[in-house]
Amino acid sequence: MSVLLALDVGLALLVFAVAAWTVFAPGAFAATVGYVVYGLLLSLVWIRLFAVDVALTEAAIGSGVTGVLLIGAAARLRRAGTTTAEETPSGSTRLFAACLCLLVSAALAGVVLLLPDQGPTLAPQAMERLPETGLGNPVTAVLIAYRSFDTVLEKVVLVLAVVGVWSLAADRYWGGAPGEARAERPEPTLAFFAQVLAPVGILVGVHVFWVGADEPGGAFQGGAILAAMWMILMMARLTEAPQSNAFWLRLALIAGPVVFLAAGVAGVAVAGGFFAYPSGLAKPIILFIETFMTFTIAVTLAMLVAGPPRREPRQ
Amino acid sequence: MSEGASAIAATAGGSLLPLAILVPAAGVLVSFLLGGRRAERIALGLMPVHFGVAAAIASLVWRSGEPLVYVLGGYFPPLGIALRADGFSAVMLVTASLIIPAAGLYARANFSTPRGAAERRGPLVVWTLLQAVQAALSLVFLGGDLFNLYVALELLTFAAVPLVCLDGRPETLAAALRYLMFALFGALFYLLGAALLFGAYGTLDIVLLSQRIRAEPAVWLAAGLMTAGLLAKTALFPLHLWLPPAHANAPAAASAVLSGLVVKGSFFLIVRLWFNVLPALPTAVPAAVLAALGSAAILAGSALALRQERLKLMIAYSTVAQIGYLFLMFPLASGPWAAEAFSGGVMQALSHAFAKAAMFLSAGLIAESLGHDQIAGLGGAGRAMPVTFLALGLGGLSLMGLPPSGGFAAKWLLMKASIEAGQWLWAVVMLAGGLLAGGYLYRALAPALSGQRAQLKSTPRRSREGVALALALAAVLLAFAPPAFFAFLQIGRPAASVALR
Amino acid sequence: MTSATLAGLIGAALVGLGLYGVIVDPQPLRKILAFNLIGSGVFLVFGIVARKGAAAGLQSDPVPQAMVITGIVVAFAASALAIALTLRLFEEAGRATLRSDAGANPPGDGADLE
Amino acid sequence: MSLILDLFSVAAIGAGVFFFLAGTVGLLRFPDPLSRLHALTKADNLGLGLVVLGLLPRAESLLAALMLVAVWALVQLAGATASQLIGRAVRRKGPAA
Repeated sequence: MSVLLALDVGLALLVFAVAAWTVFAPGAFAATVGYVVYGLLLSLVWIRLFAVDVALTEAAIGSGVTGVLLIGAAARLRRAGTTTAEETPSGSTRLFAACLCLLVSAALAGVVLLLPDQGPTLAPQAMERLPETGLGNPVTAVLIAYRSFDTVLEKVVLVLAVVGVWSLAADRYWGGAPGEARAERPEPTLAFFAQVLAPVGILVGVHVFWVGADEPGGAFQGGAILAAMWMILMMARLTEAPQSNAFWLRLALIAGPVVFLAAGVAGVAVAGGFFAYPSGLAKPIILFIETFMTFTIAVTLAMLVAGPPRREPRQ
Repeated sequence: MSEGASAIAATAGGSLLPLAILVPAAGVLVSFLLGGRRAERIALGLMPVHFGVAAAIASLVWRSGEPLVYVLGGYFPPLGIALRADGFSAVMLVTASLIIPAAGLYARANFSTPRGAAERRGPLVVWTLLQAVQAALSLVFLGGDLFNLYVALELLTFAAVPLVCLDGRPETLAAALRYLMFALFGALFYLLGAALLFGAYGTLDIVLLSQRIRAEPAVWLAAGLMTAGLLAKTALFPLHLWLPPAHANAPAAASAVLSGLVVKGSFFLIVRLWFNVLPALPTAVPAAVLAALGSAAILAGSALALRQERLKLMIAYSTVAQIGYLFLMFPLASGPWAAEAFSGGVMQALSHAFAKAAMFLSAGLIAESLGHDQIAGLGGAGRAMPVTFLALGLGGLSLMGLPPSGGFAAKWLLMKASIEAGQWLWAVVMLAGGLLAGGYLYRALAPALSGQRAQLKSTPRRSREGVALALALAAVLLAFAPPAFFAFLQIGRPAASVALR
Repeated sequence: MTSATLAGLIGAALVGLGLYGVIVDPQPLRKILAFNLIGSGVFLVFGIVARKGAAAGLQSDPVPQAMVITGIVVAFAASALAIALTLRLFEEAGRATLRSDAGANPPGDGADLE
Repeated sequence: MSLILDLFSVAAIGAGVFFFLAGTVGLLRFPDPLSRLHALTKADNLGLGLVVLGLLPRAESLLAALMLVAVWALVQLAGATASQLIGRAVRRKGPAA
């Protein structure tokens, strides 16, 4: 036990040190790389909290996909040399901010220490109603059944994020594909890598989604892995980014929430209420919804990383 | 526990509540899929449906005299999520379902797609996001679970931010980015508070929390964090810096929705938090702090509005001031005058929503017709476009708090409550704010109504002037709200039920 | 001191650290990183709450876990929008700062009183 | 039998950790990108390989063992690709970077 505690303390210090690096590192690019490392360490913390579903999500989305997004942006800003000549706040502002932040952290730490060892919990109720859903993983049950309203609206948030990112395109590029058209030949090493990795990765992504019904995993984690595979294929130039006015792309971006919404409304007819599942059929319906959600999450994450359209649309 | 059970159990007609959220949400998705001309058709077609649902909800609340409740999926709180509509939420819902279609009708002139034309950026973004604002606000007004309300806050952010920088100029991009940062800060601090409450009580359902909450450190910290976060999103002084550039640079239809409705969303949640979640806390000190910040907002916002050169910026700074009035209801929330103060605060939210929407739409028409919105260059414009300036002036009545206007009713109720409570300071601040508002409105309107008839680049369309005028008239008509309306606002107000018991 | 409490304390520290970065660092990209630090700190507070709710044969309460998963996805979407805004701002203005003079007025109209 | 397997695990994982440590020291101390890469690939190939080897006898099922090997193989693939790409970038920009 004490060995584990020592490891925990070490992990905690490491997480804090890397987090401090992302705030205080001299260059923006170095800070961004630090953030990706931080995300990976954080997923270890989540394992230590026995929250494997969260650990997978943190590694896949919090560190992985977010990391690609941030590093891409940092590289573009660095190439353009914006990190110089930024005005920094005065010493007194910094001191004031530091005091404020210390106060917030201290208050929060105090409250955290006051939390009882056995806190209030919804775990028994979640387990009690688990058989109705036919699922084995209670976290998936919360996401898709008990609190499905959160999840479906969060899917709408993702669609809005795509609209928001695309809204930053120049007018002449509207409907076009994201990413600049590059003349240079694709990197052969990267192409080889993508060709080998993509089939394996797609298999893993589908697997993670599929086992999510009963074990750690699910639509978010599987979808993020699938998104990564598509991003690698696009980076290797084995496939082109799609046009933002393509009907199939729009359909892919909304399929998950639309199917989820439709199933929720159908619940009124077949199960007596919005977002209710008919008894006995819950699991097949949930898996049907999750299939579309995984697909939509994969496409959405990749499109959010790709950014606004930057090429004129082909007609 | 029986009291809690009855507050959670679904009520007849409750299934309208999810519809108020799902109709615009489905509209967002389908508009995005079909795009182009059809996005506009869907948005404008669904808005009357949403109004119908909102009106039905309001009438059900009115007839039953009790909050409407719906439990999603048959999973009762604390495990699942409930939606609730009381008098306040029903009124806000109806207001949103009136103002957003008005902004939509106004926006048609700028953002319609001709038959057979290719999809353009502006129209698609505007028509999907207007519906998104509607879905988000409906959820804010109806949500009964603090985490579900976090999702609502994020929906609101993602719907509102891209509207700010639609024209893509650097200054609007910077304004949008700053707005996004304040909104993210707000949402994260709100979520942190929710985490602490869940840790302490094992639920985020508002009714269940209100029964369990006691004054202890975790609750105080949670309340502080959530309030700070929501204040940043509401742009209460001194967290108001993001608002004027964001609201003043958006397209007029979007400004109307942002200034009239979106800031009310997070204000609504502050009211929910202190009145419905935390009634067990002794609130004298936090309420005094909120009201003090509100007073500072009234004075500083009005003073800054006086010094603006541009009409839209002046209107945006006046939003900073008018938000301040909303917070004067907090120190007056207990005692025999509590109902008056609550009605006053709600009335201020409603009348400002209509008045400010009317003013931003008018300002948009003025800017389009003159080619600029410099206050110094407004001379004689009032003669050239009288209806537009009538809408602007009638909206201004509410801001000043002059009769007859909803703003007058609101400020009268608040002032009466503060005098009855012996808290004179707030009454003095309100008077000063009214005078300052008179000052900045006079500065804009006086030259416009005098001098030579100005030369217009284009005359505004009758229908668009009509929309602005209708909104301004709604703000005026609120002054004639019957007593029954104020009784309606009290339905489901926790302090009211405590007092009755 | 359990590993859960330790994670909660790290969460508290991360919130403060991130808040400092958000307030002090002038570059939007660094602010976005700092926001993500605050976010993960908040999620860790949910994490300790979940861990302390271990019951019914589960090592961790599934409800707050699900909330964290939702939160991580929303945080990613927010980062994506913020990054897109930053890059576009940089393209248009040749710089990516949030100086207040980048605020309200069109050129030649200098009465912004922030 | 189990003692021998335990000893084998300890020895293999210990050796793996040593290679990781050596690789990290190399990453921090070596002067230019190419030699740093050289140090890193040792950690990836040998270090992870030995750790996986040490864990194999403890795998609960054949599938778990196969997954462990797959993890090692994927890291090999990613490491080799990343080294190639970094190497090329260094050559394009010159070793000073």
